[in-house]
Amino acid sequence: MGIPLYWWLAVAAALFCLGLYGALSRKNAIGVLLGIELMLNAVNINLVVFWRYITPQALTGQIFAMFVIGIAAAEAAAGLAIIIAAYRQRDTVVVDELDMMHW
Amino acid sequence: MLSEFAFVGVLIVFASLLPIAGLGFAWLVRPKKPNPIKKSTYECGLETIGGTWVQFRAQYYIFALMFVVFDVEAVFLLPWAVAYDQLPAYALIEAVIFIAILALALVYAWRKDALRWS
Amino acid sequence: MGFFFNLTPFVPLFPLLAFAVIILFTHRNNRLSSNIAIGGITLSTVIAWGIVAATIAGGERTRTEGWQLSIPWLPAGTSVLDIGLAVDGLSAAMLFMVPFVCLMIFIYSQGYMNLGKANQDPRYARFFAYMSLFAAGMLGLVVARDLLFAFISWEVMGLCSYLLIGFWSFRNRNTEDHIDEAQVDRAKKAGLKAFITTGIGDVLLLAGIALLYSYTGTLTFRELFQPETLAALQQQTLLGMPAVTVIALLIFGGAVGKSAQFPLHVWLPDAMEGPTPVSALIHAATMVAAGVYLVARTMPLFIAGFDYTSAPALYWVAIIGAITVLLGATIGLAQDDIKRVLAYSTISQLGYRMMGLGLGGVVVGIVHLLTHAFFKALLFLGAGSVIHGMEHGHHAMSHHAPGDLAESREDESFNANDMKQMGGLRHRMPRTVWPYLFGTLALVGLAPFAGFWSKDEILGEAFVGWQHTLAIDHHLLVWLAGTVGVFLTALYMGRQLALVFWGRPRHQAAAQAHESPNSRTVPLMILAGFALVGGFANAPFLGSPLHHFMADIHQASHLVNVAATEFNFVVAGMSTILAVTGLLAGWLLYRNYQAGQVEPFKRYLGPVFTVLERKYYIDEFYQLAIVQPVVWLADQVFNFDYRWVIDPFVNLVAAIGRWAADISGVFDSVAIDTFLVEGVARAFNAAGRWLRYTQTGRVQNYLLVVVVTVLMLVGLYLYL
Amino acid sequence: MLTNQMVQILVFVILTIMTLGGGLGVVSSRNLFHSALFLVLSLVGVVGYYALLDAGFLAVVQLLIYVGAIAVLILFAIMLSRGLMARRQHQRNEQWWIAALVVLLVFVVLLVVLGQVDWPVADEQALLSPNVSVGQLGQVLLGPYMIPFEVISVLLLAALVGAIILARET
Repeated sequence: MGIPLYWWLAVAAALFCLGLYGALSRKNAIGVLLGIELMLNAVNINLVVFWRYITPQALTGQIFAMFVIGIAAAEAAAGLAIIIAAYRQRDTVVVDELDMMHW
Repeated sequence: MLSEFAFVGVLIVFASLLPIAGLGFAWLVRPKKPNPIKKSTYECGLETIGGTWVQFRAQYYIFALMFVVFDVEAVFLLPWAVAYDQLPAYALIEAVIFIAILALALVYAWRKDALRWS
Repeated sequence: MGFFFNLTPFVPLFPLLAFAVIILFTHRNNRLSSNIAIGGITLSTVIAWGIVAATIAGGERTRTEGWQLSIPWLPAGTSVLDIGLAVDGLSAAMLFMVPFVCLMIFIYSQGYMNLGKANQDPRYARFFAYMSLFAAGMLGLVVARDLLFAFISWEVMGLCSYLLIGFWSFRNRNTEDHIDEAQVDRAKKAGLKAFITTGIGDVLLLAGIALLYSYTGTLTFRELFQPETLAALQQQTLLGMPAVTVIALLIFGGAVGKSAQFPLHVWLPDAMEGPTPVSALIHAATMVAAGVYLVARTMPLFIAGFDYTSAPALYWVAIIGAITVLLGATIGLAQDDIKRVLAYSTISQLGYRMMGLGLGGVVVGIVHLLTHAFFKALLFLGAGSVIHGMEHGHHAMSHHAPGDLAESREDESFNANDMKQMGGLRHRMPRTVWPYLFGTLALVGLAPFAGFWSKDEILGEAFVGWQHTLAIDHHLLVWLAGTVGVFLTALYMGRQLALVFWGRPRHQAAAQAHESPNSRTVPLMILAGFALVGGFANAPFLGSPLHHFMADIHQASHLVNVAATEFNFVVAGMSTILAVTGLLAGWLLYRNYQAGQVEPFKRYLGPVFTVLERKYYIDEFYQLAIVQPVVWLADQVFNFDYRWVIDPFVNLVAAIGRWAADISGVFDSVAIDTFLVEGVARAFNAAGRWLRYTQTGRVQNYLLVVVVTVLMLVGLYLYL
Repeated sequence: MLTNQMVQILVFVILTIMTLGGGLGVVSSRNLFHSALFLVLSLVGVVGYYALLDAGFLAVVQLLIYVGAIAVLILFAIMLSRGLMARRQHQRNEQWWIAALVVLLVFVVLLVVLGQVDWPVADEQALLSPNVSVGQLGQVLLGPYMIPFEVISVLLLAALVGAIILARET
């Protein structure tokens, strides 16, 4: 393999941090969800990279990545439904205003 | 391995370059004399009403949701279908259970009239 | 006939029910209440006489073993205290007298308490309730199978005596305008005096019962009087004496209280403060008879192992009896109150009974109790009749006063009980005087009246006993005391008759007194009949029937001399001569007594008379020797408690405590409340106020915290 | 002539520019709709990664599900919430700068930590031939991973039911 493992990990880390930043800083709930999708992809990259570089004979990494993608789909579906419901109820998707647990 | 995807990469490059080249050429040769009628959305004369960013109906979302679910189902069933002749008999039962559970989802959506296009 | 035995529980139960019904339901209806009381005692009388008849018919076995009923009552540890009823010859003899005399007194009371008249007693119904309870107590004692039930009945009587003697402490002065505050006060004190004085005896009795139970484990008379039980009791030693003697003396202590023997006799004369029927009831049928009956009932305990020096229980009974005979009779000489004379007479006659018992003669004691009950009830009811007559006379006098005695109209010194204000009443009250005379003759003991037989039996027994030994022992003592007592009795009764019924009226009330109605005179006449013939029940020439009837009961213990006393002409003749002499002397001396004169006894006896008049200063002595020291001690205790030590100490402790509490309170409010409690609360409140800003409700804040925390954990993991 | 390795690196760099650039666009775009489009770009870059990592099936799955389905879902959701796209409002909340600092710190820490770890990389021989067919995946998926496979279906059922309940206009 021509590309060092570290590069992959660094890229995945960068993507994860971008997603994390999005989840932490976006005002819009859907924006937060987008950040989470990025983080999930970063994780998936890691899973596949570790499969490719460390245990190429075992399929665990790819299977896990598949499950993650499936779960991400369910998460996106449910999360977006929640956001839509919250928007209907409160007329906003600004996370700061969705503070029903507020003191 | 990479060479197998090289064709895809070349295709993507060409598929991207062709419209860019066409649009760029048109951009170079077009006259630049805008007027209100020319800038209207529909030059046939119909006035647009309201903003362009209209709100979609939630039903679209439901359809997209159904699509996502069955997309995932298809993705998970594909390995099973490919490996079907190498798999033991019980794998069929597993797959049937898998399909049956998601069929339940379909039945539920149906019962809730989520599939009706109104 | 035997089925009457099964009705025995109803004998005390009917008066008890009458009491309950009157108190609970009918006390607003006076006539109904008194009728219920009379009905209750009538039913009791009927059943009791049925029982008596059944006992007579049942023969010797019934009289000795009788009839028994036992009810488990109190579980006491491993054993169960039973209470029960029993009837034997002794009970039957009492059952003949007690309910009947009570019935007579009840009937008399209905008139005496002025039923349906304007001056009817305001607590009329209550009076009959108490009387019923009193009768129930006495009847319960008579049919008691064991000391426990006997003691319960005994105490019921004690309560009733208190309630009835003090009955007029609540007297309504609006209706009884001549009753002054002092009399109300005397009634209160008399009730208390009776209760406390007899209570002293009751404590001794209770101690005796407790001792008996601890030694034998039973209180049933029959089991107690088994020869082996008595023998076992003799073996035990207590206070240097056989236990049985100590127990007997303790029981006798109870009897001394109830039967007004010296030195606890002081309550009985004061008991005159109660209504006259109460006096009759106490003196004849119930209270004072109870003590005598109890001693007779427990006689085997007295006789067991009798000895002058080591086990002198019986001896003491005789001595106390002798002292009481002389004491009562001599004081009786100097009293002016008609009822007080009778009261001291009762004390004296009670002494006779105790003397009889002290000779081991159950029968003679009880026979005298029975005869005395009839004629003393008769005398008291007669006295009540006289007093009522006097009060009526006083009433009439103040309403339409004749001229020459008008100055005494507002006479504050009028006392309806004072014999010295009476005189010549035989003309005013012709139907009272004859029964009264019968009663007097019976009391004095002239043949053929009841008292003659019963009294001479005692004297005869003593004389015969003395003849056997010719020693200076209690037989001689009893005979001498009894014989002197006969003379004294005759003397004071002669004085009383002369003062009340002979001579001329010494007060206008006496001059205007009039006869009591039939409701009072008929019971008098019935009782007079008994006073006349009652003695024949045990007359020696008829074979002493009562003697056999009762003596059988203690045959089982083989301790009592069951031989009937022979009629002794020496004794009888001597006492008859003395009685006639005394009666005549009293009558002659007082026949022409005038108001304001120094009375004859006082002329002849001088200072001795004063001593007698003041009742040997016994009350004063008690006042000085017991009451005042007790009061002084109580004062000192009070002072110790309230003024000097306890209370000041308590107050000091309290002050210290309060001071400490103040400090503590300040500490509490400042240090604890403000700093600790409120401080903690404030701290948490402030912390909460500040920390709540961390609870923004914003997911992203939380997520940031999570990230930072994970970062810190990673840092910890890597560099520590 | 370009060696195989140089081509790989070149493709990697291009894909990295796509992925990270797309990611940056996702988190920094003021328009949410544009953010979603940037996400698609980033996800396509990831598809390239999978291809580069010889995980062809995963690349297809990523394309189908993420780009084809989830991104569309997100776009629909964005368009459902009226007016969100039109307003060029601030898309950052007030804690964005703290978040930026922290995330930067996380990134540095990750780089340092990942650099320090001695990764047990497989030997050259094994790395050269990671022949994984879809059939093999199917065998594993319905063999050892049978239970998660079925559970995924239950999860999807639950997500669908919940989403329908939440999103349906009442």
